[in-house]
Amino acid sequence: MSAPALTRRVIASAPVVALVGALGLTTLVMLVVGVDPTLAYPALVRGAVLDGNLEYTIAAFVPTLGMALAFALPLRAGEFNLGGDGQLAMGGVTAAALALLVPLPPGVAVVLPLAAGAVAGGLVAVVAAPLSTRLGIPAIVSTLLISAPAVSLASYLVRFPLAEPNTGIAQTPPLPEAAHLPALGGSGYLTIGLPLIAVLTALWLYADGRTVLGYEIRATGQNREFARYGGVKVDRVAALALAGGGAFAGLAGALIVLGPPHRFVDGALTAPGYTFTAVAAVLLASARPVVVPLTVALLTFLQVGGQGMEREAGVPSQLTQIVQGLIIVIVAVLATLRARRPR
Amino acid sequence: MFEWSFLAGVLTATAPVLLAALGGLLCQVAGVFNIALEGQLLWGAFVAVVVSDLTGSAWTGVVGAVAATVLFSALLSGPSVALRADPIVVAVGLNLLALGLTAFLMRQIFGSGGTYSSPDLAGLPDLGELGVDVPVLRDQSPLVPVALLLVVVMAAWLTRTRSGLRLRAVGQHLDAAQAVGLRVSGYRHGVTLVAGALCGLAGAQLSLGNVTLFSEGMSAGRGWIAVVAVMLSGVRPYRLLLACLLFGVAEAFGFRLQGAGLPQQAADAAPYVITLAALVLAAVARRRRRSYEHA
Amino acid sequence: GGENASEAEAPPAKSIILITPNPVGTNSFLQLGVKGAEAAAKELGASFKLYESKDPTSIAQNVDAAVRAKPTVIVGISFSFDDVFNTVPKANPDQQFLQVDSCAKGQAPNLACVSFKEHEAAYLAGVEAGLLSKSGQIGVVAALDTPFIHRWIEPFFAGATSVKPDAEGTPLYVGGSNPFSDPARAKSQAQTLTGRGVDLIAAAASGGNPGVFEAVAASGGKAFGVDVNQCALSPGNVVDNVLKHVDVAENAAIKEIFGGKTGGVKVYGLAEGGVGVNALDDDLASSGCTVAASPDVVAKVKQTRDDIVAGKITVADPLQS
Amino acid sequence: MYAAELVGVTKRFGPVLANDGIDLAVARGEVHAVVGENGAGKSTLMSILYGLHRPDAGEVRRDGNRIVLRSPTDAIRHGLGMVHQRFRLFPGLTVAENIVIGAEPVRNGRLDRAAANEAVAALSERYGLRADPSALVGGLPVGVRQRVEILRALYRDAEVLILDEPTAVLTPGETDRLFEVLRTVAATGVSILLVTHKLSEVLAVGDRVTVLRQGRVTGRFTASETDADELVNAMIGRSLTPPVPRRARPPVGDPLLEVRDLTVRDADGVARLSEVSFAVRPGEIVGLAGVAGSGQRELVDSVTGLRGAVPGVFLAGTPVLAGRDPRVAYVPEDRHGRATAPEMSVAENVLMGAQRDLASRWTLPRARVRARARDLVDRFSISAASVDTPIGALSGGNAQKAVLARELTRPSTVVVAEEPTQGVDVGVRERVHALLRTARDEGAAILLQSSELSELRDLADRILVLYEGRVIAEFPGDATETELGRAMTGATG
Ligand SMILES: Nc1ncnc2c1ncn2[C@@H]1O[C@H](COP(=O)(O)OP(=O)(O)OP(=O)(O)O)[C@@H](O)[C@H]1O
Ligand SMILES: Nc1ncnc2c1ncn2[C@@H]1O[C@H](COP(=O)(O)OP(=O)(O)OP(=O)(O)O)[C@@H](O)[C@H]1O
Ligand SMILES: [Mg+2]
Ligand SMILES: [Mg+2]
Repeated sequence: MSAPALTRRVIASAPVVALVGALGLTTLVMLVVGVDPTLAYPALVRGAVLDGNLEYTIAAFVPTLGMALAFALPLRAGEFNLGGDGQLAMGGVTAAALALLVPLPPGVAVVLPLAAGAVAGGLVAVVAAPLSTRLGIPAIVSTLLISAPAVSLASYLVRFPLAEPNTGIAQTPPLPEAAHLPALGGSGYLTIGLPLIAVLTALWLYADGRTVLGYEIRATGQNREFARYGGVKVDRVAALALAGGGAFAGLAGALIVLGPPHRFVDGALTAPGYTFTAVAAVLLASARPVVVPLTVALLTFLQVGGQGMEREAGVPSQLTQIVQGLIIVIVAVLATLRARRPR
Repeated sequence: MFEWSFLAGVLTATAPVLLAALGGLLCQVAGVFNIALEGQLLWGAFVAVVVSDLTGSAWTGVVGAVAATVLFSALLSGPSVALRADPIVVAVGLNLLALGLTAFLMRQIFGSGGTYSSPDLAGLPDLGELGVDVPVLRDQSPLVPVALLLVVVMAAWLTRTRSGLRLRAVGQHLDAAQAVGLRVSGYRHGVTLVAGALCGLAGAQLSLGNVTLFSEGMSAGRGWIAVVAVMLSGVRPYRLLLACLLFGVAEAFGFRLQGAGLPQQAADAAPYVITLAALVLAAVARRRRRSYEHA
Repeated sequence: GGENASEAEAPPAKSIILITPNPVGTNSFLQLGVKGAEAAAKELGASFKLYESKDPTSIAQNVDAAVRAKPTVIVGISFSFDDVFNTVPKANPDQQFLQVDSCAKGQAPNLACVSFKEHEAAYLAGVEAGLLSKSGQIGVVAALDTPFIHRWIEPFFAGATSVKPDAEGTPLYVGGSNPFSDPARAKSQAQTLTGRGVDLIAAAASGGNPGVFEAVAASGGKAFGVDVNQCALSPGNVVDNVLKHVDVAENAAIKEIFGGKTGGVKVYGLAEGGVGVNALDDDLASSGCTVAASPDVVAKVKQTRDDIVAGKITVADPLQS
Repeated sequence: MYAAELVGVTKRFGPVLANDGIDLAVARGEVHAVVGENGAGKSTLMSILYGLHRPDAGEVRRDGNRIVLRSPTDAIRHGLGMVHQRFRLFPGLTVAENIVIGAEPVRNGRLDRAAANEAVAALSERYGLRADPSALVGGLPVGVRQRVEILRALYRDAEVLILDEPTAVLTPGETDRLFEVLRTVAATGVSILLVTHKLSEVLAVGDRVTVLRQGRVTGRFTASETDADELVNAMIGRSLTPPVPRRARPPVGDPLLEVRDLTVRDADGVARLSEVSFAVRPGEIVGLAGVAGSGQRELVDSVTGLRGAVPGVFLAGTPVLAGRDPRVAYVPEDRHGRATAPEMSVAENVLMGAQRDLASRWTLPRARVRARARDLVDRFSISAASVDTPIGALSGGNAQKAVLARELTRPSTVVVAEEPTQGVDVGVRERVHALLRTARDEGAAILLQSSELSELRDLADRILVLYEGRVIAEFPGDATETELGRAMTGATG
């Protein structure tokens, strides 16, 4: 493809059109309520990437990408995993418990809690599989319903058995030094979490497109009866996809807990809303897995930048949520317009 | 340990969920999977408070909420019915939009985030003040009996009337409905907008009936519970009522659990655990029943 | 502000940045924090900026942004800053910090702390509840079951049993997905309590408090407010409030830092006048609180306050157990 | 004057010219058959007449007057009715509700159920189309559902009734009954347009025949004055090669597929198959006949392993494997539901089942997947834009060829084929039959289930008749359709 043709395709691609459309509408909202866009947008950009804020954007990018995989992987098998919060919290609390209660040698002290967090998240998610395949309760509902008690359980564990004594807040004591995620460079926020999640994302992309399992997952998602007829063990594949998704969520939880401030603070995992930002990012990528990291980056940028915009320009950061909502609606519309255009 | 206050608590917890779920049910009947109830509920609650605060009249607030939420639901019906966009994706976007928009506008209009309440804000009257002297209803807003009445109305409408029949037909088989000359998208637009109106009522009940204030994210998952109730109902209004009551009982029961010394987290989890258990039991029973029918 | 127009070209050398752990909204505690810092800024001729955090993650981000802005002092409210203020002040020894309502563990010399003995005030409210309760059943509706919130619960019950030994206390927590501003759930919790015969409820549910007031209004019971005078929010239904004069204490601490006195911990209890109840105030009559109608209760409260100040009564701090 | 006319109708879908200046006229009370290959444009033409598509050029006339059809509603108003191949019925509504919907009797603002039931009963009586007005449609057999569709059109006063491949889903008995009904209906003055692939039907029930090929009319015949050869010539531009004479030599060797005392119960414990026993030897085609619901689906699912490891099924002497036994090639009847994933590419569809063989360890090289698909597309002359096109975009016949390509190239010695030529034109049908014969000649054991008795007679060495889960009769391959038809209704001896 020639360079101009490529440029044209990028410009006309759904995420770009949606972003432009949403920004247009948002600017309109700003003007209506009397916010100066020429102050707000630069503040947004500064808040996300300049003034040393980039490390926060990256720090938020890592768990959001993890949660995006947690949603995208089961989605390929046709299962909606909306229970990311519960998987995230259980992954986090499991990692914290292991790091606190079991003395481990350096290296292992990081790897084992991460692995345990992934397993815990996977276990929480996989419960939805038999409910869906045996009892016909859609995963979109069961994962959501299981998520709330899982968050409560994590919260209970942090509040009572794992609680730090004599403090006002429900949190675990700080994790031992050995369990801290190794930092990259000077900043405490830029940890090996970033390369780790990048490698896992690449692995997933590869598995999705170029492996037998990826093929079987996609076939299951496209037409379950077809896959079953073809000899794919669809119940197992669906369970595997959900478990895999849950494992990514659990890992994301563990990464948050092992990163600064190196402890499980009740609510700190779920309050930033990684789960639904991730869902939005995946939907935004409209089922093209390669695009997922980009859409995650875009939404994280908006979210973190929104804080800066609020600090500097006094524009409530919720404005960025409006942008996100609009982007998703516009992408959904574009997807159908594209499908209906004659091939 | 039966008490009137327990029953009243159940009704209070049930009412907004039920109103939103009725909207969801209507959409489901017509084959529109509406998971934007959460956002619409929140938006309705917000507009109700804004209008009531501006006009000093709770009923104007209710009307405003209904109108504004109908408009909001047009953002669902437009893309998903007219342009055939995936309703699930659109709804996810709208839920986010509602969250951002209410929090943003709240700061613009009331000058602060968090919670807004004020003596100027008129709440819905209690039925007691209107002369109703039934123990469970005395402290409820007039929208509570309205919600219960709507269940009866909707059940009758769906089974007894021409438009009810056509609506069910649209939901069962889109192409077939088109083939017999029904204006399919008209019905689907219609139910989505009516669902918006019902969510507006639900929101008003939440912010002007259950309490008299607005706080960020105050829908707090009630719209999702409504979605689950719709799934549990098998699109039958009376079963929907049961499902919503189940949730109300579970929530009220959770509060009692705390009183009995269980941790707060157990109370938080109770409604979800009970609802999930109900879903599982219903699914198992459905399997059983099928085997009896064949035997 | 408009009065600083002349300073517009040269930004004021003196400035205050206040960071909250949550959106301020109608959270009366945070509102007090803002009020105190704003007042100090005005009196000192300093500029004032407010950074509202959304969640624990954004706190660190806001603190870093504040450090980059290099104000005279960075104020953080609540225990949510314990972790950040444990490290950031040490890394920025030239920057002054103030933590209100808690104190980070390894306190750096450039971190000043102000904290409160809210349990002493809660005890006084408990005394009022014990004297006023007819059923002998009292309760608390609190936002979340966190250790800190217990400072309002156990002392409240202890105060009540000190005057009515068979008084029974039940705490309920709002919980759910929005614990600090879910008035609907708070109201349901309060109704659960009133349904069991509880006639006096202390509200410690932040944004949920109005829900508690609505519930007691309907049941004929009464409630206690928190942090500020909330009697006017629901006239005739609020007995008294567990006050915490965050604004006053914060204002004083900021002025000290501006005056060059950095670091240190200041604890405000009944003795220092940093906490209290409206019954102790001179303007009780105009406060709208119903306790004003019971002079004997007011007298007993004053007596108890004096005993606490004098050390004759020690109120146990649940956080130290 | 004609009841309905299509004059110079042209319709384009992107590059495809589906209808190219077609003229078609139907007289009052006439049964007019429309035949043609897959993709010839029959459904498109009928859709235009029913207001589902708008023509790019040309016009529609009713009783000589030009009419404009923007939607089915317009068509209904002009006395047109259509019965679609895939039924357009509401499973959760009753027969009466399904029939009256769109023109419901109403009293006092309420739906008048009694009036609806009465009207339906009267209509059933008049045309001899029996159906219980208050039964739920979801539980009815296919034949009855089709009656409901026809009743619906008649209830709406259709004077021109369009049926698109109405017999594709019917058993021979049901087909006969349908034709009786069509004659009765036509006798009342209703004109009938009948789209079908089955030439015997055209000759049996049609008055006149119009043949389409590549969007144009290539022949107009009077049914009584033509024969199948002439029609086929018009349809595909050549004659069919005469069927290969049946081999006299009986198949030899140990059975590759053996079913012994197979009893299958559904989830509720009801027997769907009872003590079924038979064997298929290498080089043999065994036909399976029976009215719908006689246990064919259960038998096929048992033999392929999709029902789990049921006791009593043996492949080359060893029990069948649960899940899907890779030793069986299986061509399912449900093309979009089971045989393909319509939105996946042709390459990924023909890959199914071979993915593990093509992989080296975990990876599945795309180049290898595509190359294999291209090879199959060539060998089975599947016409597809590329192997990356979604298979759902292929015509029915080409999709079916792709399924056969996938299954017949499996390293399997047992082949199960379910309605392998349903909805495909005579050309494709001929090709499918040739492929099955070749497989047989190469030593495969083939189990062929078909509701088309002529197909069974053409191919099978023996025909088993299933009735209520039992094999109640076995016939030689040249049994008459009358014999078979009787057995299928349970009449033994
Ligand atoms: N909606 C559509 N969009 C694009 N192409 C279409 C569409 N409908 C039909 N076609 C194409 O138009 C041509 C005629 O299709 P049509 O369905 O009318 O054929 P048919 O004669 O009914 O075939 P069959 O015997 O398989 O039913 C085919 O090439 C088909 O692929
Ligand atoms: N190339 C194509 N692109 C898009 N859609 C197509 C194409 N070809 C066919 N279709 C659509 O797919 C439908 C199914 O095609 P097919 O010809 O296999 O079915 P059919 O036998 O004509 O259906 P029926 O007999 O029920 O009318 C067509 O009616 C048409 O709408
Ligand atoms: Mg066709
Ligand atoms: Mg066809």
